[in-house]
Amino acid sequence: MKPKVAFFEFTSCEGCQLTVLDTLQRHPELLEVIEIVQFREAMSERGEDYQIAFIEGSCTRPSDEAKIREIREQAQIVVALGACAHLGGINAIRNRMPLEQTREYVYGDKKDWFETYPARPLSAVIEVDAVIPGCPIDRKEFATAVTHLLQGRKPAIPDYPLCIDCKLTENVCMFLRGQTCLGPVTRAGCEAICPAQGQGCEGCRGLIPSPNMHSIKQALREHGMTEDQIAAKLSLFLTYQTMQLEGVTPA
Amino acid sequence: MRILPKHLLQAWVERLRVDHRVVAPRESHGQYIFDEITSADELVLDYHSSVLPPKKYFLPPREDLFTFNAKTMEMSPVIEEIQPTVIMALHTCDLHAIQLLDRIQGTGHVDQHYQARRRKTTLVSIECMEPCMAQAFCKSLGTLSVPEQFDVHLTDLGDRYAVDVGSDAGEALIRGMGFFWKPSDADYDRFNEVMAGKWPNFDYRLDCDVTDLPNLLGASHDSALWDEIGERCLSCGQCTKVCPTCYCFDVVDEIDLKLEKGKRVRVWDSCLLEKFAVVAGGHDFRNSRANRLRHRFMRKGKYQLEAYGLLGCVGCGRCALSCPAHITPIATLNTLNERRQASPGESA
Amino acid sequence: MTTLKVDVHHVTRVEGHGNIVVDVQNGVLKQCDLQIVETPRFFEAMLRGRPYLDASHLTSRICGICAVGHATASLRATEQALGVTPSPQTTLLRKLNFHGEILDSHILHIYMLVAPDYLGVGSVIPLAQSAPDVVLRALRMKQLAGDLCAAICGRHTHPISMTVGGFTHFPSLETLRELRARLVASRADCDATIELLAGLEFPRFERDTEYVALHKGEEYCFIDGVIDSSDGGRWDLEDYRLVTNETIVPHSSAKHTRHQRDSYMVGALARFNINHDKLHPRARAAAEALGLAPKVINPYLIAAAQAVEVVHCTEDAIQLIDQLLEMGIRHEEPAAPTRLTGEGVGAAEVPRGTLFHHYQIEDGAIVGANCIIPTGQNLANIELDMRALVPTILDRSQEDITLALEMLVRAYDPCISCSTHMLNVRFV
Amino acid sequence: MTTLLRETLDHSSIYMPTPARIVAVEQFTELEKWFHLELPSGFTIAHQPGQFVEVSVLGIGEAPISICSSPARSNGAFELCVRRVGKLTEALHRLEPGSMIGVRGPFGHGFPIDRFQGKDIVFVAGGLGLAPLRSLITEVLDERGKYGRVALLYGARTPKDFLFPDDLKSWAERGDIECHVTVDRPTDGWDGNVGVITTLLPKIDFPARNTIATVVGPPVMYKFVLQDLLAKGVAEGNIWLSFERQMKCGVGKCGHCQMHHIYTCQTGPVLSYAEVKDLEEALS
Ligand SMILES: Cc1cc2nc3c(=O)[nH]c(=O)nc-3n(C[C@H](O)[C@H](O)[C@H](O)COP(=O)(O)OP(=O)(O)OC[C@H]3O[C@@H](n4cnc5c(N)ncnc54)[C@H](O)[C@@H]3O)c2cc1C
Ligand code: SF4
Ligand code: SF4
Ligand code: SF4
Repeated sequence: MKPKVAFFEFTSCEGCQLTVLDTLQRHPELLEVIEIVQFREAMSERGEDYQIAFIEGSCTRPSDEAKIREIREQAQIVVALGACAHLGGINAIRNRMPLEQTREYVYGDKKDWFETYPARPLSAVIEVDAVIPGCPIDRKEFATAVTHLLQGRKPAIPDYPLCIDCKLTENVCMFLRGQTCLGPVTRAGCEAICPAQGQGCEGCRGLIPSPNMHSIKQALREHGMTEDQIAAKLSLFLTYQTMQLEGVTPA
Repeated sequence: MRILPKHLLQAWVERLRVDHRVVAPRESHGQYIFDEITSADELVLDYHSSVLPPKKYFLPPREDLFTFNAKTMEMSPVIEEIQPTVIMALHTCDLHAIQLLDRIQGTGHVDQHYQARRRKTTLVSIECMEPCMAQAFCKSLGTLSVPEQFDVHLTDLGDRYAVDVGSDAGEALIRGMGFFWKPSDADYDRFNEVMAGKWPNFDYRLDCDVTDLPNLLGASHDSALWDEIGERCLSCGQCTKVCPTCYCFDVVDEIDLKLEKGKRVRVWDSCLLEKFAVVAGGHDFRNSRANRLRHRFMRKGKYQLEAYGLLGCVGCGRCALSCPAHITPIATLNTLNERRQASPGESA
Repeated sequence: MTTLKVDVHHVTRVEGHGNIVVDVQNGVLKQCDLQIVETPRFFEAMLRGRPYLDASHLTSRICGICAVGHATASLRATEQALGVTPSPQTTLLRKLNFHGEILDSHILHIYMLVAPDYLGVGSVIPLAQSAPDVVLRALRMKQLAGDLCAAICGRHTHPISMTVGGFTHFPSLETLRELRARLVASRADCDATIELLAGLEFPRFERDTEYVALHKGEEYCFIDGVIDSSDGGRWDLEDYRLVTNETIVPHSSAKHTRHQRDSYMVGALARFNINHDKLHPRARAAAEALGLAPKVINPYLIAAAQAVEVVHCTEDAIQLIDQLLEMGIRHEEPAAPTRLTGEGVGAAEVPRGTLFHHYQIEDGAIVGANCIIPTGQNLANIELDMRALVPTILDRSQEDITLALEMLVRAYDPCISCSTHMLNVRFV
Repeated sequence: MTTLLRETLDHSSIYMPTPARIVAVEQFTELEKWFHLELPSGFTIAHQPGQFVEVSVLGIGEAPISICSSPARSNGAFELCVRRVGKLTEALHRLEPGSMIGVRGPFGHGFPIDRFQGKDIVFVAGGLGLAPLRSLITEVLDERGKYGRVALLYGARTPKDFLFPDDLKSWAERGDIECHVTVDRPTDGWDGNVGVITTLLPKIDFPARNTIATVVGPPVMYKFVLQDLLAKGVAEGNIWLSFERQMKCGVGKCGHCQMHHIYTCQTGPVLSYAEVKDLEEALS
């Protein structure tokens, strides 16, 4: 029996679902091993009977919570797809800013026309069984995750830092190139694609389980970053996680 | 000893390329990477150390061990039959490291995957005349000259190289090639002069004698220094990836979406990572950055020596260069030494 | 007299969340809206105070489909603001990269989002069984487009090595040669695509409107240029607001725009109507084969115009690669800013139309940002199309009417999550 | 008969397993299952008690598991007792009789049984530790005459967690082996001992200098059992412990099981207290 799979999205750019579609380019057999019953971005058919739900996107308004819970009720396995669902992603950047101010800055006197609250990862709303990290997700990792699900186990993702991937690919370290990188505290699994492309890691796969935050900040400082720049670097994808580490709640 | 005039170096390498894959350091963003060269004029002999050591040619970062069909249980080993390979311009520290790896992979159960590549590879090393980088401390560890086992070793005499051959495989790269001359007395004089002249260029950087390292580390097991540097360590593992003598690995299975065809792959692992020593039930034998770092240093300066008769560090300095937290063997060992002297008999 | 209620809750096979609501009472069209119900995303607030180098990385996350487009427009805006002049090599690489995205997005739209409607299926999945060669062709073409972007900027969603002033990574000549060979080989797939579209029966529906696209000398313009209108007139990029004139409508979380008429269209068809004579000859031939001649006023034919662009971009990509191969790839440092304070507008013709990024930067930090997204510009036009269409098809079944409306919305390839990134939202 | 290890070497990769068939499975407890395995014809496992094999489920991975059957009775068949804790062991638990798995080994050094002759023996087993010890116990009981007094001290978490219940019963009935069991947490109807395993030690009264103690259990157990054994006067060289470490290869290459200069998978897993007492981390 092929497992029935559904895809959902909340606040996101849909890039992760697009990456799922792209996975088909190398793995057309994906369609032979799972049955996709819902995927609004790519299909009109819609089935409500599914065992595995992949959810992309952060929860950014109270009214989305009910739908997210509904999916949790139905699915045996819920997988957070991508940084928005996993970490709150870039949507959480604004969590450090006073909510009212953000609304007003963007919407002026119409700020009350819409509903919003601080962005949060799926795990802040429901229990999540597995995560496919990244912004966007990595195609290979998605295929591997499906393989693991078919084997009856939860998808395993690396819990070691990116530097490992980076050195396995023999990149010259960004720090030695006079630049900066979040690799030492970021979860590996992307084959260090950013350092390989000449950009320091931005942390899109989230922090490793026990990141040494004061040491990474020290390294960034030594490489010429100001406190503001460090804060910006650590907030692109990591706002929600770092606020949690610091025990700060959104304003 | 033989002599290779410098202007014939490229011709020799071009000749080697006829029946060998030739690997040499290549510049990349200010660092060097060992890579296959496609023409002798790409050859660089004068480089500071490489990002990854040449061990990657024997023990690749990721390597298939065998392929299988999970349904039929058919399995077949993947023993890579590499092309005959020459690695050019190894520094002597890296040569020492390969000697240790050879010993480890050849002890007890022989690792055929390593052997298959190693057998097909001939090493051309080069005498270092200056420290390749500030972090190197080869002189302190006795790796500043060739080890017992080597194939071909070059010493720069100015306009020519002195060429020493240490093995049959090495001899095969030289004999009948026509590029090599018999040395004259002047060559020998020049060689002696160069060799004597190079030593003062290198400093002893370790404050204790290298033979004292196991004692020093043994006495320092409970040193507070481990906690101090453990505070700084990011557990990023770079130090182990770039180390020419690290060889720990993890094994993972990969299988296709139809759950049929797959392979078992080994990937470099690192004892600095959390979970490296976790066992069922969650007990972790090295549960802090401090004691994982300690284990690494113990391996380098004591355990490997006791297990294989060779030190686990060759002083190449790569880990010191890569560490974002500036944790270096020299500073660590010298601090331990200082503290031992300050309070002999007690734990530093 | 007909009474009809259409309520499509979340149009499928489009990017983002939108609803179609139609209310006809006794033959009178009471309501005909495309409601945009996407969550607000606050990008401009998020950009505030961040280092200018973050802007392209952050704004590429507005949309997973046109990530390269956002990054490109963003970089151009920053470069204008900070007085950066990219090298000729950078300009070529960016154009080539951009073609990758156009190809990727158009193939996705034509084959996976639009074609199922015409082939009578709900998605590409049943198609994979009934017409595997069509689906495999689409996947092959998409893969090539993705590989093209990957070679130049690391990956299509979200680009990595594009930065202010240039690139941080360069493709090898060998990679470029391989891509060239694959592009040449994909001409057959391009021809097959044109053939596929030539065989489809597009609904006959016409409504003349204003068409807006970027224009630049003799090239079929995708990056920079000036704003050109089919109704006449040209505007500098800095004056984009004179064209976009954003207004707020209560039923949409995205703003509407209007220029010389009540609405205007941007995107492949608008580009075709305005820049037709600059297409590569093979693309012009393709247009002819499809029976397209400017000005085309049937919005359902956007997909056909996209197919023409697929041919054009494939050919132009080959030419760009030839130029790069001839010049050789230099591993150059990105051009440096000449100042750290300034204001600039960048524009690009992303797959769905003209995209504007407008930044104010002070001491290297972004203090003000505005982005105008193609789908936002098309929304008013889609609604006016819907309002023109519904009365002509009231004799059909509710299902047929619904499908015709969905197909119309889909024809525009709306990118809804983009369109709402920061606009006035009200939920109906 | 050919031994597996020899054959493994001839595979030309020491990492490639030999297929083996599961012939029977028995559920001992909620977490532990007993597997009877059969090697291809012509092969024998030829192990020492205390040795382990690397068990593979292709596509999932590999893990070290002790052989729990006695060498004399093993032949081409052998037994494993597996606790379900993670990916490999979960996959193994899902397999039915008839399924194929892969095995490599046996690896390492087991109990030096030759040195036990004529001695009194105390087996101290905590939880799953009974699995490797069962191999040794059966071997000793099969040649019962060669040894002095023999006792088994066995602790489990609850009465529901006892492994090898049939063996426990038959051993208890034999009369030539003293059996004492204890549980950490009693359940209704349990009238036996309650408490950690060290509470059983006073129950046996062997002359310490002629006693061999073999100890296998979770890491936390070792410290306390050792303290008491040493206090009783059992010689350091007569206390044998089996060490569990993470192992990825079983052949002394992957580095995971290294404690001090020792590769547990090769020099161990069974080592005497005398050998390890000065090795930092061995008993921490
Ligand atoms: C010599 C020897 C003999 C053994 N004999 C037996 C035996 O007879 N029977 C038996 O059942 N077991 C035995 N074991 C233990 C057995 O090898 C392990 O339980 C097994 O490796 C688990 O593999 P797995 O893939 O199922 O679990 P894994 O998925 O590898 O996880 C196993 C457990 O290890 C811990 N762990 C591993 N990795 C991580 C991580 N990344 N993060 C957190 N925790 C982690 C967790 O506690 C987890 O429950 C023996 C071990 C050794 C060394
Ligand atoms: S570039 Fe980043 S990820 Fe790579 S080694 Fe350096 S710090 Fe680690
Ligand atoms: S420990 Fe450091 S200095 Fe020593 S060999 Fe390894 S990388 Fe080189
Ligand atoms: S490189 Fe430095 S920070 Fe990273 S694990 Fe090694 S010692 Fe720790």
